[in-house]
Amino acid sequence: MDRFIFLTVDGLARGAVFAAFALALVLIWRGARIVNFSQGAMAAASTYVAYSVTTATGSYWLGLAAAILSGLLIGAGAERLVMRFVDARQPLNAVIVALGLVLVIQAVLGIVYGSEYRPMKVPFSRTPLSIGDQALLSPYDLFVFGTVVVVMVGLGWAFTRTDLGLTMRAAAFAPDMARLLGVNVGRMLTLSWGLAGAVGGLAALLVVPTELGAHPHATDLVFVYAFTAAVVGGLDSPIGAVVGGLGVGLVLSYVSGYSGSDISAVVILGVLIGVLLLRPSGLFGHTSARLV
Amino acid sequence: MNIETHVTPCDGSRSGAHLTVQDVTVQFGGLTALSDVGFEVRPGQVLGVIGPNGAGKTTLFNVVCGFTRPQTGHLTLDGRPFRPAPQRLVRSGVSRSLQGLGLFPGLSVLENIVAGAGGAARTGWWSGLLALPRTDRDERELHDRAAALIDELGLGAHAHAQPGTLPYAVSKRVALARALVSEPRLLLLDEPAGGLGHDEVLELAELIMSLPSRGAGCSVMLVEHHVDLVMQVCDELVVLDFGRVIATGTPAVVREDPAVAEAYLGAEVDV
Amino acid sequence: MSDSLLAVRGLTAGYGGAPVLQGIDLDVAAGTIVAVVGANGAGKTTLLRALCGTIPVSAGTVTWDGDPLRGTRTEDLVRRGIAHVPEGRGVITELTVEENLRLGHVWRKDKADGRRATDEVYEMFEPLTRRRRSAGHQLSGGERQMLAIGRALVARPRLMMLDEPSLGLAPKVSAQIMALLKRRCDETGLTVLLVEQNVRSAMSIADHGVVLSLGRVVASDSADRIAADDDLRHAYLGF
Amino acid sequence: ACGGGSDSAASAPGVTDTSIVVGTHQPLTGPAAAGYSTISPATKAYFDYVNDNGGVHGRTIKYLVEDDGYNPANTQTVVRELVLKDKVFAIVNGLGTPTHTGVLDFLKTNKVPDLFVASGSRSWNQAEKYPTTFGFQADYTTETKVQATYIKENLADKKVCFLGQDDDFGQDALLGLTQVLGEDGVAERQKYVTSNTNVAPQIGKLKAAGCEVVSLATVPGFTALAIGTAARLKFQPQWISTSVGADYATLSAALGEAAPLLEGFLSTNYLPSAFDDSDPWITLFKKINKDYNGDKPFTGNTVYGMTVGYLFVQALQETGKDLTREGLVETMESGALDGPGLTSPRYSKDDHAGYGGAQMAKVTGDSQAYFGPVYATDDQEGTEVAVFDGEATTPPAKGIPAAK
Amino acid sequence: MSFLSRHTLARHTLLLLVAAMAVLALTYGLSPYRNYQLATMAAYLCATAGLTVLVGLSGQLSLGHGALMAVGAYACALSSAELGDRGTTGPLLLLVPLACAIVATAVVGAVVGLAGARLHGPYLAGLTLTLTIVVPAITTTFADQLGGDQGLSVLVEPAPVGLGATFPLERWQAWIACAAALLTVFLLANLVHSRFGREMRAVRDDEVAARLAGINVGRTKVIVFVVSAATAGLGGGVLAVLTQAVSPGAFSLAFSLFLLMAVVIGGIGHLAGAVWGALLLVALPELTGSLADRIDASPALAERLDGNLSLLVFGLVLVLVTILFPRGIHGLVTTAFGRLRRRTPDSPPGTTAARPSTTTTSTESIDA
Ligand SMILES: Nc1ncnc2c1ncn2[C@@H]1O[C@H](COP(=O)(O)OP(=O)(O)OP(=O)(O)O)[C@@H](O)[C@H]1O
Ligand SMILES: Nc1ncnc2c1ncn2[C@@H]1O[C@H](COP(=O)(O)OP(=O)(O)OP(=O)(O)O)[C@@H](O)[C@H]1O
Ligand SMILES: [Mg+2]
Ligand SMILES: [Mg+2]
Repeated sequence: MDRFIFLTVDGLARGAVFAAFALALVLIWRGARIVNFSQGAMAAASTYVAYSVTTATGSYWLGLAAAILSGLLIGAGAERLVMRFVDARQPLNAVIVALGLVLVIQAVLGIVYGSEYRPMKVPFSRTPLSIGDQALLSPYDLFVFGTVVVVMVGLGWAFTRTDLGLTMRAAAFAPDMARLLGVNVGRMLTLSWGLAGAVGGLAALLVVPTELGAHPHATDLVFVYAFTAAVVGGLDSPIGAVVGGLGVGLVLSYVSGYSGSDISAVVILGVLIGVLLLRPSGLFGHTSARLV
Repeated sequence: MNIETHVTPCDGSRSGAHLTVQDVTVQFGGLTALSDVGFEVRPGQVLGVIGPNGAGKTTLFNVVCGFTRPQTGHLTLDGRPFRPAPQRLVRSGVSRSLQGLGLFPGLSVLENIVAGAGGAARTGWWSGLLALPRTDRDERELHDRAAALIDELGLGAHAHAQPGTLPYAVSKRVALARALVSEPRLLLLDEPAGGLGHDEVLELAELIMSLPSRGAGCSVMLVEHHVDLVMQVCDELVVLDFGRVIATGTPAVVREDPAVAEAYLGAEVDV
Repeated sequence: MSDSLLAVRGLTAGYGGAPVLQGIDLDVAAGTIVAVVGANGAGKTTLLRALCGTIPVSAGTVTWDGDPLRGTRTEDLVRRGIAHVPEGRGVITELTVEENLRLGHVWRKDKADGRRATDEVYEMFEPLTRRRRSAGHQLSGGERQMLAIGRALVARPRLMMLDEPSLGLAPKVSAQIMALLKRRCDETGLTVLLVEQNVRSAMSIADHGVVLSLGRVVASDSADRIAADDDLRHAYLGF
Repeated sequence: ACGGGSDSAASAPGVTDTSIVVGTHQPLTGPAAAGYSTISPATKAYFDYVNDNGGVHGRTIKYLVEDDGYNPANTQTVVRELVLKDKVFAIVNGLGTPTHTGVLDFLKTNKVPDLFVASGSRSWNQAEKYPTTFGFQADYTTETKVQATYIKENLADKKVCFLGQDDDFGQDALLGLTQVLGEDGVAERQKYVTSNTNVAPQIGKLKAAGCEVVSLATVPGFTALAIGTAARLKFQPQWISTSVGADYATLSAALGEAAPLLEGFLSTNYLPSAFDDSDPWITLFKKINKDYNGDKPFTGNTVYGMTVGYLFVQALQETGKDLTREGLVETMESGALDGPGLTSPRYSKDDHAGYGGAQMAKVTGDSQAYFGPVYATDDQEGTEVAVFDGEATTPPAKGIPAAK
Repeated sequence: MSFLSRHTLARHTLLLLVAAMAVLALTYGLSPYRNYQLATMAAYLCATAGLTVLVGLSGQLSLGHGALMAVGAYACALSSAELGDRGTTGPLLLLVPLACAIVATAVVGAVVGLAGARLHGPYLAGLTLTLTIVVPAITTTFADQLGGDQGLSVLVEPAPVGLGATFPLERWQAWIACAAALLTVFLLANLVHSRFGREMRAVRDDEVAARLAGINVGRTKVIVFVVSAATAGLGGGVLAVLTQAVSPGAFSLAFSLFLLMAVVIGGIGHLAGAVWGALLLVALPELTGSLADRIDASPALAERLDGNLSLLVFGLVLVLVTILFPRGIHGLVTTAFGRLRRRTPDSPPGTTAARPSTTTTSTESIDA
């Protein structure tokens, strides 16, 4: 039982960062209708910025601000300078350009920072608080949870309740029509990318310190798990992203804890297939689309 | 899900009806789109289904096509119970055009029409893989059929155009051709006249009226808001309102029905 | 002709290949309804698209309220008072009815009036009231058309461009809409550029009629006279 | 050398009167680049040093380093490029078990000398099957046998556990432990995969089992993760790591502020310690690092890379002016090489493994230093772990092996 | 001419023979290393051809074709080891493992295709993406059979003695691989030009309309997936034979993504595009690598530039090519070719190279 609680808590802590990252994917999917394969690399770049700032100033919080800000700029820049010129009639081209960006960003990071892992600071202790003999969440885990919840609620609110969110969605779903309705589609896309970059940067800054540290490839696997999480949850749904993220975190934790981490990927695939067979658009996706 | 037409004969009554719809009810969440709808289509008949927007006409078509499973009620086709599935429709001799266009944008006009004839092909995918000569023969037959229809509907000039570049009326005709090329015995037309000009509507009317005498004899179900056309071509009308049948009968009878005028035609419209 | 709200001179536009529209001249006076009719493929839809800047214009000028319109980005048209209900409706099917309507007036400063206009739309199109929270893709064809028209109305435009508004609507509803447009013109000075297949009903409310054929204006006259001109009808409108 | 008559020096691929071209495959990019991308520059620096000092038998060494990103498919391509297109004379220090395994057959078919493979796998020691392939590192099993011997003698009553990578690295390492401590000697065994950077479940299990000594067969990143995670879980066993994941400079950088956790960290190694300024080899390598390697941080990897360079130059010198591939392989098997290691490489006719021994090292303060005896053994079940009785070599004059 | 335009099999067989002769001649002109590259390209072509049909024509996005190649490669390795144990030699030792690769991958493809038939866009992408991370997991879980990280070696016979003692192995490998690739392209070309090819494009464009046209959407999708998987499996098997080794690291996520890039940049939905894509997969890394090698830098900088610089160039090329030539190299070539043709006065108007040849049969009958 102790072990179960331990694994649950550990899995949730881990899942929270997948969730944060999945939120960034959801954001861009809702705002631009593409799966941003360069999200991971963009976020890795933001963590390096945070790393540099924190190293230079000694302040975690300045680094955090730098990560968010640089994420915003990188995301918006990617849209304005690159993605905008991609032929929208070829749906896959955006994916390919994003993959090209991954190579470019990782190569630049490798050239600038080298290929060594750079350890990163955390603002709160990672030693778990315990009740009795049972180790529970650490202050840092709570910080991650809090951030993820704030981002999720914020995004959900912004998308469904605010005019800006509405215009962003309209621009994503039907750019031509949105334009006729007075939506500045280009600006909305830039904004979506910028926001997604910021959320991605934030998410990466939450996860990288718990792993090996900043590295051009530090977010590769996180991206894969976060993408899986977003798909499980339904790419359109912030809540889905969080549920999916926590789910993936728990599965990884239970499988490594009870069986051995080698088959965790297989179990993830199993879960994914199971969910998609029952709900082809993810747990929180709309399924009742009228066909005719 | 895909249960094919049952072969068990339905309690003897092999009536004259081609298609019967009995007690069909469809609900979407709290909304009742169809409630206890029943009627029949006789061979060679053109049956018009009219009614206000959102009355359930398209939903009714969806039930007949198997896109929507009704909560209650059942269908028969040629006297046998009919559990429709969209991809088997063509083989049951039923064909449908969509309310929009529903053309394949990446296929040329010719290919669009040939695609509708696929049900008649005799060779499987793996003969295609090996490019056996019989697939060539098969393809030629399908193409010949499509070509004949293209001639008939005057689409020759557009055979190799992409649907996206065509005038709306031409696209509509392509969609009609694709529904016709499978030589259906029951054709469901969902607003075929939408967006058509006066001439085109007249041509369409003539075409629809010629359908019952086409090939093995084709019955038609027509959903249309173009009242002139409906009154001209239909042998019988079913009027839906809020998912309920509020009137049936010949055009002349229905036109005089005050309920229909109130719900659908509107007072001041002279038709 | 300086009194016209929208003045088009020598407009030439198309889709890459040969131009579809060839030197269109058109005037729309404020507070009137101008109906553009013509056979299928005449270029009516293309005309509206060119006016909105969704397809490139190769020659000609468009003046809106005295200022040139070319160079205005599509997304700024609404703010200048031009609303367009495109062919094929353009309901954003992933958004709900409410959201679609909200989108119609998000850009407006006067939120209260936006809400008022929305309520008016619900009043007018009763089926939409029942379906407020339904996603656009759940609507029937006619319901979508209502939504598209309603969404243009909540913007309180000075000029409404409608591409076949009666498409897919029950006769009663389409008559209602025509009546409504007429009423708005008379009461609030709305200007309407109406593209319609149904020549009779279009001409019945229009002040002015324009007949297009093969991308050219072949007749432009008062609606009554267009409707009465048998030669014209036979030659270009087919009846 | 005694190469066949037709194999004159000029006809050996990659060899001219003035130059020798050799190549390698290394992960310079990609996730595995961390920790490895500094090795080949060190080797190259040593070669440059030798070239500037007259080369080997009048020939300069050209070292072609190809990036394979630790991806076996790329390795296939780049090694073929080296052999077929660039016509290298030999492959030197190709890095990685999965990557290099894939090209063994190809190198054998083309009779390319395949020296000093950079991995502690036991696969390189198959003289029968792959006659031109030679290992370099003390294999993982050898290292853990030395660890186990230390545990037996100094931590006898402690509960010993194991955390290892879920591949041959972990398996071979575990094998060494159990050979010495017996199957029951290792109480809890946990594995991790590099694709899952959360090792808390495994560490939790080790803690729950009450482990007191944990032997690690981990790459540096995961050594740091394991130590960091354990500290969070208030679990501080005696860690003993194989050389792969024990470089102090790398670990303390990875742990950042948590570096003090490394105090008392035990490990095994078979090369001179980069911290040991009194070692003449280190003095030599530091000088070369300064002059030929841009004075980059001097780490265990630098020592590793330069040792490889030294051994290769020595092999060339021993083979003589008349250089052939057969001749080089014969030199290797002659057992003439004696590089900077704690023991000498054990190459012989039927032993193609590398260093056959190791010594314990401990982190105290800011450095990692050897203590206790050097042990020699091999990977075989029966072989005892004995105190090495040979003498440590010292660098020759100028630091370049003498010609034969 | 009209005989050929009426008989797909004859036309495609003729093309196949011409291509085979050309390749044969080519292999004699190439150095061993170039022959090896040709062989690798051919192995990739098996996979890219199947992938371009799957993604471009049936509209199913697979990010896991690398994993499917892995299945083929492992099936090939395991079956060749089994045959080796039984003492099989000669052509059987080559053909049976390749057949096993095809069958095993087709089975896996059927399972994935069934699971994915109802999925769209990113959801299918997510499912197939996960496949790539499952490959290493499975190989470590069944390390005893699959060799873990280190993988397996593949038993391959040298070139037949009949070809002479000095016959380069690489040329023999190029023959094997090109034979497989030509066969794949031949069969896929047949399929694409058949009714089934039209049906999968219909499914891609509009599933509802496709169902109404009598097309079984689910079945069509699954069949395309199986066919595409089978070709990927063959590609994987051939790759295993070429390299005599298989290991999970060779079939990483990045590799799967590169396959997708290759088909998009080559020109998605066209078999010719798949050829361009396969060529790029082989040539681009080498080109960017040699470009980057030109740069001389200090040791400290060189260490960082090494490898990274060529990645940078590679990434930039991908981005630029995709933006500048949105229809890929194939699109570029056909446009250029079309322009050239338009300038020649005697070419019939309105014919473009992109039009499927089956339609030409009835063009005349309609226009007449
Ligand atoms: N899948 C669905 N989910 C929810 N509501 C639906 C769905 N399909 C149809 N409806 C609703 O059911 C009612 C009937 O729709 P239907 O499309 O059948 O109308 P219709 O008679 O074809 O109208 P129109 O003439 O406007 O095309 C409408 O109110 C519609 O919004
Ligand atoms: N996207 C397009 N690409 C190329 N050509 C087009 C495109 N859209 C329309 N056309 C062509 O432009 C011409 C005019 O079309 P348009 O849609 O403006 O006609 P319309 O008068 O609106 O007809 P309808 O009454 O059928 O809607 C037609 O010949 C049509 O084929
Ligand atoms: Mg309808
Ligand atoms: Mg139009």
